[in-house]
Amino acid sequence: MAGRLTYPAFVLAALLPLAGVPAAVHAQPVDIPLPAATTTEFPAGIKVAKVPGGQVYVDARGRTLYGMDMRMVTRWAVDTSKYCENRCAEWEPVLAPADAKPNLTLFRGFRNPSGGGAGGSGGAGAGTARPAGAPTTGGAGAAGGGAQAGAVPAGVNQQQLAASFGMGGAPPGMFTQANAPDWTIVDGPAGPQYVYKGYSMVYVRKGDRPRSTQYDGAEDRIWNTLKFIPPVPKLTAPGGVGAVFVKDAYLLTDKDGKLLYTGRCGKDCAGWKPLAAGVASQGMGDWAVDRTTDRPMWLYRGKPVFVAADDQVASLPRATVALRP
Amino acid sequence: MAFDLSRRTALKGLMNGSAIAVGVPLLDVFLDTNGTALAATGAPVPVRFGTWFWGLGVNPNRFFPKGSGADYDLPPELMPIKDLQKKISVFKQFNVPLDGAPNLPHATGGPAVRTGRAILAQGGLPGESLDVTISDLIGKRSRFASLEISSSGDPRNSLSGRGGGNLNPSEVAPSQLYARIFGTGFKDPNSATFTPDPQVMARRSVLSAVTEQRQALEQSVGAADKQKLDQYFTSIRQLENQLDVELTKPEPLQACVVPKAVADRPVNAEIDTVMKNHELMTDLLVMALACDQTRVFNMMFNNGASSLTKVGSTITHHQLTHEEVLDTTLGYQPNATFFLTKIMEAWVYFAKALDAVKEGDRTLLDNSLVMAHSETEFAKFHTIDNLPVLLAGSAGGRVRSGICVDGKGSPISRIGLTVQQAMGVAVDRWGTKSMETNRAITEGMA
Amino acid sequence: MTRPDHNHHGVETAMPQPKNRARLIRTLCLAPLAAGAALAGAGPMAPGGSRAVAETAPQALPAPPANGVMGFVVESFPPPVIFDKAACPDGPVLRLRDAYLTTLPPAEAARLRLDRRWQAYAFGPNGSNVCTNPDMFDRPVQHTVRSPNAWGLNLSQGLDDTCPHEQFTTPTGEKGIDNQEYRAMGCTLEWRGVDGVSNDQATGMRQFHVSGEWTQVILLRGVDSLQNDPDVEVVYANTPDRPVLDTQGKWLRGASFTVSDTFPRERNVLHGRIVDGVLTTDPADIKLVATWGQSAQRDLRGPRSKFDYRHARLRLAFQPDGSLKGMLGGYRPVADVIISGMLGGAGTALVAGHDCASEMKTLETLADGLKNPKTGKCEGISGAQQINAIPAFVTDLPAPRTAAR
Amino acid sequence: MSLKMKTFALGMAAVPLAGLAYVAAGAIHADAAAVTAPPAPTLAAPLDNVVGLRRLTESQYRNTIADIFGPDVVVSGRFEPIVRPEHGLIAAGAREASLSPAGLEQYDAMARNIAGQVFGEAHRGQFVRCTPADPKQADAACASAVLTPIGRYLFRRPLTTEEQAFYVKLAGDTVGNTGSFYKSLELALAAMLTSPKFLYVIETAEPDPARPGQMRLDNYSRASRLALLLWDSAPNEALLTAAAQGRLTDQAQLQTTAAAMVRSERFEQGVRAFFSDMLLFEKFGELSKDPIVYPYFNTEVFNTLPEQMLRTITDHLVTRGGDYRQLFTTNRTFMTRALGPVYQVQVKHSYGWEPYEFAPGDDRAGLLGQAGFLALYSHSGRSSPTLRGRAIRELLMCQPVPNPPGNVNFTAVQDTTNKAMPTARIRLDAHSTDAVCSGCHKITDPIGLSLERFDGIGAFRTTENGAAIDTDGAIGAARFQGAEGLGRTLAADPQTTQCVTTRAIEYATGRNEAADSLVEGIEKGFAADKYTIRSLFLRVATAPEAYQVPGKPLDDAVKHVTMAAIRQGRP
Repeated sequence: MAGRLTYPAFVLAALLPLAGVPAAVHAQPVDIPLPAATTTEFPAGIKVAKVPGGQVYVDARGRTLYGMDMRMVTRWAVDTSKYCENRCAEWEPVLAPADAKPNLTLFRGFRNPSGGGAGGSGGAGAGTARPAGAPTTGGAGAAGGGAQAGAVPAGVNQQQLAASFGMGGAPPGMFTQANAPDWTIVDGPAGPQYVYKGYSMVYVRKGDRPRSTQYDGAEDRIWNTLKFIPPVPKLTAPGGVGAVFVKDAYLLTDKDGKLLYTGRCGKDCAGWKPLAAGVASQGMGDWAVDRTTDRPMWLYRGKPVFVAADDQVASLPRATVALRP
Repeated sequence: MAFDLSRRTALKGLMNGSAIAVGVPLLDVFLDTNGTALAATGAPVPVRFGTWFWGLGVNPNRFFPKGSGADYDLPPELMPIKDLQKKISVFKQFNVPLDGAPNLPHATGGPAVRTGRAILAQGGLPGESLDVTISDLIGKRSRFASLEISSSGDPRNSLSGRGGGNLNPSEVAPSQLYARIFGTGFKDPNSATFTPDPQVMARRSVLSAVTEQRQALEQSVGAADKQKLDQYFTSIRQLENQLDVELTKPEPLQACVVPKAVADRPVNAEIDTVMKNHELMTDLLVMALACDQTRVFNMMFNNGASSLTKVGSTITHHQLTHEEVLDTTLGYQPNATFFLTKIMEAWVYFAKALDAVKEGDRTLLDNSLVMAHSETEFAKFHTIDNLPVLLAGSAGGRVRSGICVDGKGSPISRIGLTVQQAMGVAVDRWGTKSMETNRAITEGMA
Repeated sequence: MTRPDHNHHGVETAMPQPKNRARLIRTLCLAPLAAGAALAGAGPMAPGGSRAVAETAPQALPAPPANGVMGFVVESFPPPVIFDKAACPDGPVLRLRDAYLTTLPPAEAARLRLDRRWQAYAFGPNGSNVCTNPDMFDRPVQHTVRSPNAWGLNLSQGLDDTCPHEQFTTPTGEKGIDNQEYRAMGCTLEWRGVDGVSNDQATGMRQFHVSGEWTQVILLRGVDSLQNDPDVEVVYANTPDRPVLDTQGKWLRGASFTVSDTFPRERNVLHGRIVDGVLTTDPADIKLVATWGQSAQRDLRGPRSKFDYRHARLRLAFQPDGSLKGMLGGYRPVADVIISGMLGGAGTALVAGHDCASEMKTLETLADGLKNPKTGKCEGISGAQQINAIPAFVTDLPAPRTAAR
Repeated sequence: MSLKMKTFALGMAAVPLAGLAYVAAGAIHADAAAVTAPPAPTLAAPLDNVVGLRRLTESQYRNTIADIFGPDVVVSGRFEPIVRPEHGLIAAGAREASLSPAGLEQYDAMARNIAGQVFGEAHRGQFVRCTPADPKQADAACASAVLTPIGRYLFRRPLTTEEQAFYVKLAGDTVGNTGSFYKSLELALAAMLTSPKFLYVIETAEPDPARPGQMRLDNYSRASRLALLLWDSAPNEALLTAAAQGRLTDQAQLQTTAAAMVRSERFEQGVRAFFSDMLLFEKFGELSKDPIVYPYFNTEVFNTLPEQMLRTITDHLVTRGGDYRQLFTTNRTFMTRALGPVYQVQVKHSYGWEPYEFAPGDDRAGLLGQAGFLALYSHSGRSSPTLRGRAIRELLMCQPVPNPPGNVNFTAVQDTTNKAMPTARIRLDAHSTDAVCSGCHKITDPIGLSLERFDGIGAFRTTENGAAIDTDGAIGAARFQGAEGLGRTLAADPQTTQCVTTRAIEYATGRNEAADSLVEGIEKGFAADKYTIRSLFLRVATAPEAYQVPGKPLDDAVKHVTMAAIRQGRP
């Protein structure tokens, strides 16, 4: 009631531009949030290079790596890993060692449920694996009530659907696309080929100049450069403190994703919101507690910590600096 | 026992404690404060909590009562519950605001009721389901923390879990359920030796230490403050008594009878098999509750995108809700509604089975709180506002039953909050974003 | 345990009169006659609808606000359907099962009525199916609208990238109407319903609007008169802000919306002029969000699918009660019309009974726009959506960002 | 229960408490020392001169836990509401509030939940710097090092040696059952959090040198009074140190400390708590409107109405340091997207609050034009001039209005659709003519009728049932038009500023019978400082009379010797 802001003081709409798109969408196209790399050991011959606007993966000869986004070609190829068979003439696959074993399970189209399985078309026979979690959506149909009212999933051949959702588990040693690590291998048209983050088959543009990113987003974003964002640093910090990658470095944020900064506030301290701490807390790692101020606040490496209005560096007050892990 | 207080004297202390100047009742008109959860013998009867889920919603204009409050009107689809109307409350006009998250067909409604959150991606739960929260509180001392059952044959059909991908799998076959409850490992509750819970013993010692402060404090305050401290220490005394009861051997359970074994049966989504399996497993569950093997249960009658079919037909219930066109004269889809009628029949069987077991002067249903809900309002369009929810039983007298509550468009998480508070969970806000609420349901009368 | 002894057919239900303003959805689907009228009443489509949307508005219009800025939020955005019996002489489009049975001799068809073999009709070689890969199948054209009447706009005049086709006339007599999408899809059960009345299409679209995933706003600037004004700037854009509804699901006026063009939302700036109370915009490309949740293969096309109208125009009539009623017309890439069905994959075919390959074939046959200069084939189809917009406060993007547009 | 536990429980003596004013206690203290060698917890004498017990309100409890353990420790549970005395503040009710068993059960659950988080894996590192020799065994030294500072913050004063020993022993003895040093710390902290010394603010007094034979609040009680009055939370480190050094009983240093606190950004929290109490914000909990009559009233509007009023108040009084009287005439407020449709105004941000100024014609005068106030004092399906008039009399002018008699026939007023009586003014005429009713309605309805152009949820309207609404109103002799007129009249009326002064004193002391001399003194200063809220609270926080213990002076300690049994306090 009094004082408790029942209405979220600031919900960072900017941070979640894609409220509609499921959060777990791994992607390299620029119009969807870019996930950070989870590892810094890359397959042989692959390294990272700086290009205007950030860093990209490149091959041994410095040519930028592009990912063919398998989710954009489902209409033209049932087995999306074979899309480039007699297509993509200007693109050269980045092949894994010849003896490498594929370790990524792909969605290879629906099979007629009534071909096997007892039960009605719903394939409701005992033991049919349905996607875990929500009660049997039986795969998904996008527009239930939309243009095609009724475009809604039946119990259609659940194993593939479960596999395609990355749930229902993949065979041992294999990954599903939804929870694939950075680098997996799939059996491509020209042999075992690398896939980045489960959805982007790795190619290089034939005759491409090093450090060029001119084909980023080609063919209606089927082809995107593989952008490198360093893995998120591990933090020993008070509850809720996180890090966000801005331009070229990670900056510390509070639990709502607002930037943390420090600086001398002189007399116009009024607008500065200190990062509140517990007076009984003895601090942790680089973080200590200043008990002399009206409200006990955090000190990071000895400097007082304040919370910015949002997640933009631009909105930091004058003569202050954002804190880095 | 160190305090050589037999249960009866401990409880007597509870009953005729000094006249307690009770402040404003903490709980509201809907949640009745003192609750009469005491069996005739004075021993508190365990209060149980459960959920009963059915897929593909209802025909809204034939299900929801027009009025609200006590003795509400019964439209055609709600008619089956008329014998138990006094013990079943109906909730209408409670919405599921998604704040822009996609309304994933048949996937968003269920988790919203159970976790007060909107799921962003297929599969799993966005947070801990309320039955697990309640089970953490009351399920610690019974053999099973909770029992999950699915009568349409799918072990993955479950809405109970701590969030993320892992869900408590459901038992699908009556024979397996029988083996799990009454097979090896079943101890007759009335004969087992009783070991007090060390955690409760530790808490008991802390409270007694606090009581020792009584003299020192009460001597140093004026008369007005002394009365307040009297009240405070009497409340401590009552808390001590509750812990004492937990530390003493429970009374024998009169209604507990070990049923005979159940034969193997086919398990599939044909409506008649499902109804029979549902009845068998309901009877087993009721006896498991009567023998205090578990105090939390989740029954999933059919799946979200229900795959129920009639014998020999190839068209699932789900397909009918989409494909079958509305019959303009009847105003609903007759074939799809056939399954809904069967579902309501199963629900009434379930509630009556609980109501048939006597526990002192009350029934097992009176000492339980069963939340029945679906995952959509009108399946043809996947609407999730005005999602149908029923509450059977009164949680040992803590909840008023037999009323229809009009949510007037407020978030459905209010029901989840009220249910958890009724079961004693210390929670004052629940749900996230637009579904975050601290308003439990107080208006007994709309 | 006595079983309730009623049999569900026996239960008689009087025709449910929505006396206490039952929820809009129930009104729509459960009092079909009223629904058709209610929906149609709001728009031009009442059978033999007297008042056309696009025709000149009645004279009694209030003066525009002093600063010439008017904001609206689009309350409903369905394709307009004329519910007359003569539209589909061949009957509604067949469900996949029935379409399969028609390919068999009658005796065989009767035998396999209840059998599941029809499901194989939805599948092709190595896992392809009619909805995910419609181009890999050759299916017959489905039943199309054969009546001369349809709502829509005259889009083709002055264009050189169109293909000849039979045009429509609106019930109010306007000729030269291009709306091949209506011709192709107008007989489907979703658009028309077996009894020619229930309009699931409109209800389905309404769900997406109400959830805020698709909300559209219209901002008019420089409006000097609602009767005649040669130069009006029209910002037709999306907003992440959810509409404000009452408990009956009716949209409330005077809510605030902020325009956003971050993916997947769009912002279109058009130039329009008002003649006799009807605002018409010059032809331009209009893009609007139409995210279809997500599909079986987590297909990225779900979030990326769009309302993508080329050579598109808005024609909206000012109403005395301050609202706007009218039409958006334009040429759409053929696949956009059934993208939601395609994302449903085999589920669309088996559960909803759509033969997406046959729908694609029909759309490609009737395609009448966006002619590909190299192949000479039309790859777009003319379409129209009906717009009802109510007054709202619309805040455009901050100035510096709009200048950059 | 193991034998060990039994001896522990019976042998346990009451917590020895610091300071003896009770002469016999000296004997007890000595005896106790003899019984067990170390300064074991004994039945030592009571706290010295406890003069008042005031229960923490919910916001004070939450702010205290956030200040002590950090904002990311979650407090979840339901607080037993403090009963508001007739025409009084909850702050006064807190002095009378007791704790029901159900209420204590919730406090116990919250205490264990908080203790679990504090000593759980995630936060343990911040609060336990020493490592126990064996995490399975008790470690008195480490337990004492952890619990003593925490106890000081929780009880708002240093633990006495006996208290320290008591809680350390408590932790030590529960290790057996819990099997973990950290779990036993949790139980000791939970015991502190359910102790009356935390749940109640215990006001202790000392002899008042200025008034021989009289008592005044001692330093630590003044620290608690200042922190709870000005910041709605427990005393922070600086205040506790000031109290330790005895600086708060020195009037000059009390003045400087309070002046600094009033300038701090935390003062806004105190002002919010004060006005939430003064304007009965707990009534927002049961606010509900008929969705057919008022479709614009939805869950988001319900959640944001109180916040809008609080932001309007704190922006005007604290941020701008404005004149309290202009709180009823200012056109500045804050809007959020959910409230836009109710006011039919444009809101530019999708999230959060943005400042908004009403145009002169909107007649939205300060607090009186706020939808929260207008909706709270209306019926579910119609507006109510009587309720609004009464609220203004009672809340803003401190003039109680008696309740209506039982047998009143409301039908005439309730029938809003009756064409013959289209506006509330006509419907209410019935009351102003009936002798029994007119007594009260004369003093409430004329005020409320000036706000009739705002309907039951505070939305603007010019007509009701087609008839134009006449908004002229009156307070006593003063006549005016609409909300702006009412606002100006209220601002000019001395009752308004006197009312807030008496309420502030009642809020600080928890008693609503402040001496008139005190009220006038403070009101004169308040006026001199152009009625800024900082000046009012500073004067209330530093007025010596506020710290004097009222009532008959405590006679000197009992001189005669009492029986040993009574002396040792055995029942």
